[in-house]
Amino acid sequence: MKKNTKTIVNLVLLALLFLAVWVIERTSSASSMLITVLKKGAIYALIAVSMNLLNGFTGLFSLGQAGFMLVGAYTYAVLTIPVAKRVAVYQMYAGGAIHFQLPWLVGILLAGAVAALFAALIGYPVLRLKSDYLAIATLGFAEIIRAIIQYEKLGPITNGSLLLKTYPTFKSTLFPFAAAAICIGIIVLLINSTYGRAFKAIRDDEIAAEAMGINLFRHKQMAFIISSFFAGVGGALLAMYQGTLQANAFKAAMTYEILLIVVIGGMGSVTGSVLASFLFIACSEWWLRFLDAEQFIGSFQVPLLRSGFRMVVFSVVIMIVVLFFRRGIMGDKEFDVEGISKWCRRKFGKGGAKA
Amino acid sequence: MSENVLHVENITMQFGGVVAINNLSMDINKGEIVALIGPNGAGKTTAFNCVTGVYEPTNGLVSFNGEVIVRNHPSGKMKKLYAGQNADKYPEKPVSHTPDQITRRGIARTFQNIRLFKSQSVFNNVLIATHLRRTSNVFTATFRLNAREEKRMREETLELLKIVGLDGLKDELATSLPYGQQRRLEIVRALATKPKLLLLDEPAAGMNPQETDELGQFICQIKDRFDLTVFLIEHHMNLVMDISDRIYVIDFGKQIAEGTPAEVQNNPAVIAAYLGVDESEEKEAGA
Amino acid sequence: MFDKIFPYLLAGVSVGGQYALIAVGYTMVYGILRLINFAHGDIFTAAGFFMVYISATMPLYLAIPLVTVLTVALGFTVERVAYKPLRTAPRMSIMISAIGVSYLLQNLMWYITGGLAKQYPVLPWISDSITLGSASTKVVTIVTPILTIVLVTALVMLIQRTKIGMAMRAVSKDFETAELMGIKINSVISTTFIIGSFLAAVGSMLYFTNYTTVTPTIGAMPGLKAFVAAVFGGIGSIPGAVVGAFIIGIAENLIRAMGYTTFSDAFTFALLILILLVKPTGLFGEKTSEKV
Amino acid sequence: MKKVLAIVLAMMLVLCSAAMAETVKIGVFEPASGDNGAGGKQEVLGIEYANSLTPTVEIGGTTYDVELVVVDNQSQTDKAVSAAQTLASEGVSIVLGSYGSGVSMAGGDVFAEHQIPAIGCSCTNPSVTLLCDYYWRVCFLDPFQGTVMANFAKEEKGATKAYVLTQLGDDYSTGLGFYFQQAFEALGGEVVAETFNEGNSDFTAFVTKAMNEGCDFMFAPSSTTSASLIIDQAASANVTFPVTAGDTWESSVILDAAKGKNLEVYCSTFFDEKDESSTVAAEFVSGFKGWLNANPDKMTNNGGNDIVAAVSALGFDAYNVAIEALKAAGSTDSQAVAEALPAVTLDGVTGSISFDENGDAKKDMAYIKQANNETGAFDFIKTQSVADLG
Repeated sequence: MKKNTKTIVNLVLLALLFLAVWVIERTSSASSMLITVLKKGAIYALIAVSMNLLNGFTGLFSLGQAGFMLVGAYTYAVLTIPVAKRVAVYQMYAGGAIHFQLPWLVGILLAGAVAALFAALIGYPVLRLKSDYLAIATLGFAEIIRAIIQYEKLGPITNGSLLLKTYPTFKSTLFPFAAAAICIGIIVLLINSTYGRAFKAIRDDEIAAEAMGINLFRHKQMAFIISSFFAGVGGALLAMYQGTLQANAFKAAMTYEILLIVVIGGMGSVTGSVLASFLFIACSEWWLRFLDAEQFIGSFQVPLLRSGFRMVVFSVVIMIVVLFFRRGIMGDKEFDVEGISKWCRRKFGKGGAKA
Repeated sequence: MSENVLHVENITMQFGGVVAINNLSMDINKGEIVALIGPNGAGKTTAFNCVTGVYEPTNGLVSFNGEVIVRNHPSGKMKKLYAGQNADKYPEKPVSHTPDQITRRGIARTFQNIRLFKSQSVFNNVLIATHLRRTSNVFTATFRLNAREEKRMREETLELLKIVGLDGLKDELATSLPYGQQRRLEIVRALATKPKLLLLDEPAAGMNPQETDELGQFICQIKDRFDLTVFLIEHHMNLVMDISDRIYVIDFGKQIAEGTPAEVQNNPAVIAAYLGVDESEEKEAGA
Repeated sequence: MFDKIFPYLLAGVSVGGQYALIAVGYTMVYGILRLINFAHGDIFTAAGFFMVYISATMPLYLAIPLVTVLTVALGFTVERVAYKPLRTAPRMSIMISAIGVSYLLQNLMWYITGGLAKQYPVLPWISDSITLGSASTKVVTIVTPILTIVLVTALVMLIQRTKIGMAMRAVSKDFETAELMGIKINSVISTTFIIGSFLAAVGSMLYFTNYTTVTPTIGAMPGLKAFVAAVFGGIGSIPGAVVGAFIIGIAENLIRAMGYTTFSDAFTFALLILILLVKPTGLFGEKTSEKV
Repeated sequence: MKKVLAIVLAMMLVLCSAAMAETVKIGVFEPASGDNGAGGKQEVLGIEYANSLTPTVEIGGTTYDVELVVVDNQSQTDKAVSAAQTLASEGVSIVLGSYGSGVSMAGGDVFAEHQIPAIGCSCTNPSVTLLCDYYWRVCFLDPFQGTVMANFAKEEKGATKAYVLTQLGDDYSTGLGFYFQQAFEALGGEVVAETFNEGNSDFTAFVTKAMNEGCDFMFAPSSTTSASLIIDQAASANVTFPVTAGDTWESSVILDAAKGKNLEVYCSTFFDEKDESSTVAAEFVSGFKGWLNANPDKMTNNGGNDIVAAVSALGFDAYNVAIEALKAAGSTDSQAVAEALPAVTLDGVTGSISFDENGDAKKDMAYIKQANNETGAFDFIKTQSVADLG
């Protein structure tokens, strides 16, 4: 298949996906769990792909994702709350220090930009560290950012540790899909560009990559900043989805969850991360919910089922994936036309190998 | 007299109390093939690492085409510990570059234990090395505003693969190639950075005599074709004697001989080092 | 002035000692496996819950040893199930496994307790109040640093003087060579986890006597701080971990004394990043370099 | 012939069951786990008890069974969004809860989006109703509660310098602390305010600070999880000033923590089980105690005793308000219920309830109680109303 044809087929598949989402939205009621899963899944897909860009494609074990999402979410919320509502939101800070409202699109872009700016500042010292030291340092930075945002002296801007709300949100499921698709599309373009190849070279062998003239620090920083930009955008979308925002939710546990999504999907697979995000969200919000409620079959109470059991089952499944299916759903393969046709060729004999 | 390409002067590399390279000086001229030989653990790879910026030597100077690329003198803790010579010869501000900066200046290398990009295809392994000479930035590359350059990179890559006869295997995973071809691929990958000086670290390791012969021819062939200077570490003496213009022999980090293959072959110090005649002398040298 | 600072110092020394007992577990595991055992903080929490449930059914003189044994068994099992199969896998995989175990343990504890805080039983004598100069506190505050130093000294002796200690040192220096020399890697690693878990169990008894509420995620923060202490002291070095833990415990309480409580946790991480940048090997760490 | 008969029978069965089992769903949005799990469970008990008394409701001439859909918001704002969505997808007509203001605000947004009215039982932060058009509540607000406690500090305890300790990221705690500070400073007092992080268990530094600063009153509105640590460590440090908080502290967790210690612990709350001035309340108290004693697992959820918590009473009232609203709406459609709700009035257990323009109940009475260090029960100290405050 020629390259152009492949691109076209992939775009057609994407268009079909959008059509399906549109049809689902039209046919099911707005409160259906399916809609919830689709909205949240799309946002998590973007965040997971942004983390995969770092951990899966560049080989940087960073655990700062929640911190950058937090920065993005706060940037968006703080700048887009309507002026009239600020007195009520900043109830303890006399309406806060900001007296303007930006349009939502500007807010989202700034969310990414501010997160990227933070990444640039943080990356400068920490990207010189290796593997687990990098992980723990980025984790630490995320905690520091959270503490700063909750600092009461910054209350007029961030509302301290209290909830932010009344900023513009979205109604249509197509919105997070479109936003995520654009962002993921850009990440895919980046990964397949000469810079993306350099990232993968760094992941495979830092020393060889450096000997081939790839400036390790600059490329790592680039990956870090770009990943954080999209994490920031993802954070803003998550804030829009939730309708309320509080720094407290963006803890290390959130980063771990996203990391596990990336692992389940397969390190180094964009489509893997996307699939895993929807699966993860569907399981945790919907399919496995029944495990949390006491169930009766006749008068027999099904044992073990009560609040919290869902998460136990869930974490056991994750451990099984981590231990026995280390490459995740997709490994480093992609679920696209090329991937499918390769898979078919492997599966159904060598006859078509030359096709 | 042809022009000097690589000039190594009084390099000493000391790890803690261990002196890995001791006051080593070498000169390589344009168009030469020079070999660096010595027993195991003599410090050959360490010398390469000092030249390519992987290690920062404790003392000494390296210049490439007249530009100083490495210069250092013992400082800090090392000042007291230093066991080498010429400690005061390079008092100027130290010069050091990261390996990528040195590659950019035109020195490319291969590795003793093959270091290919394991998850990548043969084609991509070479393509990645063309990244160095890009003119695009991350924005233009992402949004495909560099299509012409991308096309050129791909053509260059294919061209290089054809030279080593790997173009038929370009979509295979690099690590799935046989050992000898992996070595060749590493050399081609280094060529893709458009070097003037090529450092080969044991290119014939693990090859049979026939493969080694072919490799010798291949090295001469690419030297002429790309107008290269070649500096190699090798244990296969036949190969070394066949293709080298000059040879440096080191033992315990010290140069013990230098000259044409014929001169080196008959040098008593070299024979002693390889056969290990006088133990007390070795101990002195190694201390 | 001193009267005002003294209670903070006292609290700092006490909490520092408790961090030290956890930090030793981190630093030993890291020294041998090069793994940040994210689940260590949760093992510490689990020890707390064991005590809550077991002390409800039997007297303390039975409960204390049983809790210790169970905690050690848990640490041992975690290593066997989640880390051993990944011994040849890339480092990132095993670290992800550690995060997974931590996630699993937290969710399991959440499920069993219904997510509610549990009251830790009152251990006799060490829970009593005493007055020291300007401060009133529990006996445990004084006991902790003493016990910590005794235990750690014993551990250092074990590592310096015994055969298994020598094997541990060998493995942490060079994993492969030690294996070639016929050292039973798996039993050395198991011993490491057993010692680490034992200290975590002791640490949890001291910690929860001071802070009497146990919740499923309560170990996460002390766990991370203990890890920072281990890095601060130079990972792999036991005295380093202890010194680091005391410094962090005291510094954190002094920060509170100055009124910057929002930043008491963030401070720990800032300290970590600072030390990683200035002296990446920590106070007592050894330098290693990668072979090319 | 047989087939036709079977079909007819089946259809009748379907019709009958449809007619008999008309149900209306009421969502219960409460924490069953996390920091506020203990309080949330007690609130659910009040709702369940009310449901056991009034299991059906007549809406537009049809009798509906009331089905409670209980979800756990885990005391966390991000989990609350998911829990609220679960309720929305279940198609509930009205929602009750939650214990904790932060989760209520987080859930409120979802309810507003799906146009489901919600009645807060014990969420006292003003923003809950102010920023959400679909939230109402049956309890008083933090500015009032803060003022009550500030007055108590000043008038009853003669305090001049108060130490206010609140939890970062907890809207209830931070808000109430803020209003107390405002009120206390307005009364001429001095305030030292500090915050602690979620999951913090070392409160000795805070207690020490309060003593060093020479404070003579401590106000620490917080979850019961933190509260028991604060009480324990304050007692260990031989604190002499009273340690107080708002409505969350009216819990058996606090009683357990304070028992046997030499420490004065006070809290303000919505209701007192020994207050027999109202017959509705007296009836509720005896009925609820009986119900608890008859159901051992309910008793466990109440903390293992039959003390009636204020939040249970509020849950009871909220349920009855919801029933009235369904009746008034004449429909199970959530939008219709939302439209009917503002006009609903009820003579409830915690006083008469009617809503102001923000959707808040016009409540003007708070009860102050002290944890008895010997009996392990609450002693009623006094009531305070807006009128008393002048």
